[in-house]
Amino acid sequence: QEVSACLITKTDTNPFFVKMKEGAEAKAAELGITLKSFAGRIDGDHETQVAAIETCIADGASGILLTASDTSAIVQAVQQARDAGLLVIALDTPLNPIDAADATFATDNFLAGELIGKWAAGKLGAEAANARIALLNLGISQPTVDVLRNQGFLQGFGIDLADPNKWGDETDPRIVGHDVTAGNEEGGREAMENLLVKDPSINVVHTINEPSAAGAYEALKSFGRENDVLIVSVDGGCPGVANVKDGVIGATSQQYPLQMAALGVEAIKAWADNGTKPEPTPGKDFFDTGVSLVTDEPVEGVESIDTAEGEALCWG
Amino acid sequence: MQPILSASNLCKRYGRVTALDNCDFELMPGEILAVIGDNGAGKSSLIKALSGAIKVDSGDIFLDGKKVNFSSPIDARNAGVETVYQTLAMSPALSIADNMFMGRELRKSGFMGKVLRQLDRPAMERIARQKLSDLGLMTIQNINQAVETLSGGQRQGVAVARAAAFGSKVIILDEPTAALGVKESRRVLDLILDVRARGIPIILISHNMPHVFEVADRIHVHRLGQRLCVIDPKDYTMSDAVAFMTGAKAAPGTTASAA
Amino acid sequence: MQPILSASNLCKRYGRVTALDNCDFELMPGEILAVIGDNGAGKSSLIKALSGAIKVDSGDIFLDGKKVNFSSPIDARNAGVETVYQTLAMSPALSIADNMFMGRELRKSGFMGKVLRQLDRPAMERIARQKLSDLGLMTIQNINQAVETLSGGQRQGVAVARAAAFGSKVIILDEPTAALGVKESRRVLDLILDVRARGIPIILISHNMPHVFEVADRIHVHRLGQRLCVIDPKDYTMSDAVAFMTGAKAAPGTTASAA
Amino acid sequence: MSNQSEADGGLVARVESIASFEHQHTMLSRIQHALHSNPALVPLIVLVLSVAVFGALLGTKFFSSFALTLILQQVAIVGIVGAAQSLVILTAGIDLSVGAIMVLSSVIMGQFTFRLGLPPAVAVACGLAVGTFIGFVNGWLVARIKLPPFIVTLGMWQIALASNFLYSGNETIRAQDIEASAPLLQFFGQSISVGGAVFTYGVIFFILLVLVLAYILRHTAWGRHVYAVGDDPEAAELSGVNTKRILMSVYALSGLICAFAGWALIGRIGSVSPTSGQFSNIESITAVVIGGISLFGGRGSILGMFFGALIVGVFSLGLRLLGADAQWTYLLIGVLIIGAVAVDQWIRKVSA
Amino acid sequence: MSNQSEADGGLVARVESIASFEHQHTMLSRIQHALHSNPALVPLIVLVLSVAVFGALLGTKFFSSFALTLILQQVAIVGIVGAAQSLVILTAGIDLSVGAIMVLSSVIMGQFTFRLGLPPAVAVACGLAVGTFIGFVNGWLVARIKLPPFIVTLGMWQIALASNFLYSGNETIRAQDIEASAPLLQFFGQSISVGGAVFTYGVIFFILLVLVLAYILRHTAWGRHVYAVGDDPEAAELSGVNTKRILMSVYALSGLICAFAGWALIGRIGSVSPTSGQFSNIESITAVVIGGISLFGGRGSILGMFFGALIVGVFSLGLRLLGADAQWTYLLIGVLIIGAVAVDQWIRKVSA
Ligand SMILES: Nc1ncnc2c1ncn2[C@@H]1O[C@H](COP(=O)(O)OP(=O)(O)OP(=O)(O)O)[C@@H](O)[C@H]1O
Ligand SMILES: Nc1ncnc2c1ncn2[C@@H]1O[C@H](COP(=O)(O)OP(=O)(O)OP(=O)(O)O)[C@@H](O)[C@H]1O
Ligand SMILES: [Mg+2]
Ligand SMILES: [Mg+2]
Repeated sequence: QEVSACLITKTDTNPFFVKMKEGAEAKAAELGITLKSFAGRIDGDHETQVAAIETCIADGASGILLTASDTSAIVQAVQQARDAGLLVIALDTPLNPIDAADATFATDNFLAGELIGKWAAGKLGAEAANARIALLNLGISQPTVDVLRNQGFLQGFGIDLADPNKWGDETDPRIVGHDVTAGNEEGGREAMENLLVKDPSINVVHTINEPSAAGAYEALKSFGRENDVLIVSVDGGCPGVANVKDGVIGATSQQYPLQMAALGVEAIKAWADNGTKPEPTPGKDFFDTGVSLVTDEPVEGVESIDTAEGEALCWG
Repeated sequence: MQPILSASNLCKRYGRVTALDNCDFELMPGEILAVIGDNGAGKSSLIKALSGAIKVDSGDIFLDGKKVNFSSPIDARNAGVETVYQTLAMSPALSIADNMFMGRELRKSGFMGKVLRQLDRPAMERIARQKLSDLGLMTIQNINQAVETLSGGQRQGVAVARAAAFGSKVIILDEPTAALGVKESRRVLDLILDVRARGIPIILISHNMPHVFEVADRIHVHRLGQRLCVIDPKDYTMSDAVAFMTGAKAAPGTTASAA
Repeated sequence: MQPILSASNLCKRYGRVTALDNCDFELMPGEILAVIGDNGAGKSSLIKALSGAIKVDSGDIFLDGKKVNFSSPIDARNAGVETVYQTLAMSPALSIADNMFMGRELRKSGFMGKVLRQLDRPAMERIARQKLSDLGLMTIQNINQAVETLSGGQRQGVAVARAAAFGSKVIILDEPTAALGVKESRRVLDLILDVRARGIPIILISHNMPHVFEVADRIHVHRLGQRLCVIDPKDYTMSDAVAFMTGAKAAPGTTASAA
Repeated sequence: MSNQSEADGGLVARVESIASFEHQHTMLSRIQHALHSNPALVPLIVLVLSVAVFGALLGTKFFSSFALTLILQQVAIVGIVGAAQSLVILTAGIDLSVGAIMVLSSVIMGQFTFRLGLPPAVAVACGLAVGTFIGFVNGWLVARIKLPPFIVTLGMWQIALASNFLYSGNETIRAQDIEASAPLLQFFGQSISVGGAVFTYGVIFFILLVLVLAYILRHTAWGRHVYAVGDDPEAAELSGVNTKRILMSVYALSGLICAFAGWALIGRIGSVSPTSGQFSNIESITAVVIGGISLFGGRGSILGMFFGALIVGVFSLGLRLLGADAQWTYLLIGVLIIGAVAVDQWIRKVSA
Repeated sequence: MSNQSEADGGLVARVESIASFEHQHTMLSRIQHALHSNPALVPLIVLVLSVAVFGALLGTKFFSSFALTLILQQVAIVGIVGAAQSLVILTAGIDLSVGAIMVLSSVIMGQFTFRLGLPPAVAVACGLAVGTFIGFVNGWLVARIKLPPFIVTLGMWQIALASNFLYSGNETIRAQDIEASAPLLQFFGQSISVGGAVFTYGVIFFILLVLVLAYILRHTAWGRHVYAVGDDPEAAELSGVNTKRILMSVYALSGLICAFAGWALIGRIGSVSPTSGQFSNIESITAVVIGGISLFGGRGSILGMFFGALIVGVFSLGLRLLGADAQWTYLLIGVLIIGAVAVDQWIRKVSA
């Protein structure tokens, strides 16, 4: 009997999910599984994801790989799929509650943020106490990853988080301001410009992903500040790693979407063949696919890999 | 006798154009008052002011001797003043029947009408067809036709039929026969006389002097945004009236201005 | 003599309504041909067909004896056939001058006009004002006024002035005086006679029998989408013409149908 | 009296029969006429054809009562919002704030229950009231201050959406919690099954709403006035329609319907999520326009919108089941939007 | 001859003077008249006022040549797209595909250079050609097949965006690579500084484009025809305008301008990114409508759009500098969009 699986990502325009899809397709081809992919239109579009889950049920798929746009809102649809006998695996982002999915293969986004926060603090050394920080986030709807990376960064940098479930409520005077970028270059540039006019003394920039970091860099360049500001980011895509190498970005946290997707497809195959479910990483309630800090300027006390290694592992 | 509808010192400016310039107006009960004047003299502006369709800059309007302040054509209609505008004021995509009953639709009796507020379409269509036949608008083939598919003259006929059917105190007609054929025009004139016979006074704006002289009891001559004079058609010829209105002759009761 | 513009067997249906029903038509060089008929008889449809504004379902149109197939009013205009439609066809937000020169704007000479294609506004305004004055439309205060701010009659005057200024072979006027005042109507009639004196034939649709009988060389009587007959105004009275057009009398050349 | 009467003399013996032309009553001309006079018929035909095509391509996977009723469930929210949008568009307006009103209302229903501890029924009533109020403000600005609807609702969209994020603190209320303590919020998520067909209360509400609005628009004075206002507001005003009142009531009703959509949304996704409905405005407008309602107002029927919403639903599900990937699906839906309207236009042309 | 002449007898001695009323030429009435006849003046006033207010509140941080030219840089892309949008809206259309055409063109310029290895100049030409072609297809569907512009461009939006993602493989071309091997692509990113003021070539292009279009719309026959088509297409057709050709040329030109916007976009963000410009359509429409161009066509001026775009830019930056956070900025921009247009409406009313 033919086994089919579904991959549902937040969007299919972010290179991260594009890579994830490629990884899943490669694995599916290898295992002889039919894979159909679906995606929301923008980050936060969970209704299209619900429709996709329903489509998979109607289509008689064996399992679903899901990166949820709204980790709570999707739960009911996921339950419906599980009731219909499908294996649901959360990729990249755990559901809320995490056991709403049969298994979770994820990057720890909070950890990813924490790594770059620690690195930035370490890089500045004593100056960290007087840092001027700009935070370039994803969108005003504050999707889960957005919050996790932002808060992780602040925690790593040593800033009190107030409510860790949202960004923007911190009162630390080192924070110059928040702005939103939609996760692309254009938004990154405009947000950076706004914050620079507000306070030209900014010297640390946290960006939600590498495209917005590239945009922020263009803005800094036009202000003549590209050499004295630290930019940190998350993702680890090949252009991002190249940007780290070129000194555009100081450090980035690398994730492994190809691996997540491949593992997910294997798990569905196993479920279809003999009904076994994957096991979480010992000591955690999900299977951690790992995250590593990529930088050519390692700092004391933060484990990192260099860009050569990063380029070998990068995804797109 | 007290005028049924009157106005004094109406002024209305559009940007740099003065449409009404201290204009007075009087309509007596039961009469047909024609308003004549050159194109752009301000006749339409005058009746729009009287029927609440535009707000004047200054001046007062009196209905039955009481000062009124119509803020919209609905107010005027509710007070019994019914108007056919030069632009006809019809909704092109709606049917003839819908247009005739716009704003005073008939509802079914009983539950359907009271609770579900359902329109009584058959009745509205019947009455609409009746009114159009009275005007001799026989070429209208389908009462549910959208107004936009009617010929110019047919549209005008529908508008006149609407006013005649519903006016209770004053009926104002702005060039009601401009686009009508000979037969249809005659019907409208007959209808105007009918309406007067019912005791309802009429204001008739027209460029057609034979029509005006045929039906009017008095003629209000409008020139440059003002009432130039009011004449009795029995005392003057058409030629005189035209001469007054174009400024060729001095109007009676004014000092001479042109040869 | 060969007709300058003729048509045979034109048919046009709108949904369930038949507007033209095997209609024939002939316009002779240098004549004024009046077209009369009831509202909705299909007069406007006929001239729209002749001027390329609608596509007929069947039938042929000949200009100077050659079969033509106007696919748009532009084609007709380029062939020298200029039309004033009943709806006037003006762009309300544009100025009088813009409207008069729509589609045949004057460009400045030299670099500004040839390369930058700049319009020669002063010239267009001057000519527009001239044409309007010829028609006696004196109440228009500002040639750059938007057409939507003109009174109904003023608008019609602008449309007629446009056609008269540019028609070279045939001028078609669909009720050109419907909204015009006495003075302005007289000007239009004078203008029609002027145009004929220049040798250009005119098709005049009108409901105003005195006007028709005053200027027309021949009268095309339209009824129920067809040409009922063509009469000479010198041989018949107005009363006869109206009787033909309303079906009260049998038309000459047809077998008797009504008493 | 005057010489005019000279011409009128010819009228004495006039024939008073009603003018009549011959009519051909062929089958084809009847169909054409039906298509012409029922604007909703064309989208219905497109819908039936597309169901047939996908049914043929996909077999029972698509052509089952389960899948077909699933489409209804998937379009119900957009369809309810589309009903609100239809009303506004019929008045020649446009409402970009529909999605924002919907999600803000649902957030209020949820947060009033869970944060303020109000009884669910009261919270729902508050949500409906807020939706109506926002709609009313839109209507007031459009009717009284005479601002263009596009601008008013564009501004209101941003205002309502930002308020939604600010008020909710970007917090999703979980389905389990709602189920446990305020099942009323999920009311529209309950369903009845007949065979394989599943009708959620949300779907039933959607269908009833369309029928009721179709009745109101066609058979009440208010409905005719809505058309008249959209057709030519000046003429409507002159011929005795209180255009301001009509506009304000239309926008307020639109707000109320959107608030109901917000309630139905909770039923559909189980939880209360402030990130919902970001494309509701564009999707509802798509449904309205595919359904044959003119964006210039005054023309079209709400049943057309119903079919329009279903057409989009059928294409989305059908293409997904065919395995088209998301971008290809968007591309094809783009092509099909244009195609559907081109077919519509073509049929109308034939029948004109 | 006939009795009509009886009435005409009165005309013999008619006075042929031009009718004239007295005019009051007060200062106020002159201002009112100026406002009335120059639709771009009102947004200009709103713009000046808002700059003044933010300048007063924020001092030199905002009111410096640097910050003010930064606003120009921030609005240049939306403004260029807005110029395209203005043309389409003047014909009573709407172009939802502007953003998608822009980003697809920029991706083509980038990918043709880097993937196909074409010389940058050729790749740019190809990008411009593709943009023009898509615009032309829009125009063809609108003019020839007579589909509603909203639907055509809604479909085209999805088609172009999906093609963009499919063709680019969601691959970003990095600024550093472009700088190294195809600096022509970043042409519009270069800048000249005068004092603190920074004018990128993109900004200069934007300003020139607006001036040229303003000239064309006002002083050429084509421009007057664009207005006529938007005003009343039927009347325009009857009075001798080739409406089809005008529509097609407008949409094609709009496509070309969007392609230029795509080129300018590369200059602004340095890289070629397929995820850019997602909100360009809504933002450009906002600029157009705040600038006083009627969505019903035929009224307004492109200079108004220019000021409209700047108003949005001023508010965005000003609010940020005042310390409003992102969500509050959204909310306030919503309020201010409505407010700006309300002021506009109020001024027009005074002057009517
Ligand atoms: N909305 C408007 N805006 C600007 N000017 C206007 C407006 N309406 C009318 N006018 C001007 O006011 C003057 C009077 O116009 P009005 O329509 O009252 O004339 P009228 O006597 O009815 O002419 P007609 O016999 O041609 O209908 C005209 O000069 C006209 O241009
Ligand atoms: N676009 C249209 N759609 C449907 N029916 C139409 C359309 N245009 C005209 N008709 C119908 O065709 C018939 C002829 O109309 P037409 O306008 O030619 O009459 P007319 O002789 O010019 O009348 P009038 O003297 O009133 O202008 C009328 O019955 C009219 O209802
Ligand atoms: Mg008038
Ligand atoms: Mg006619």
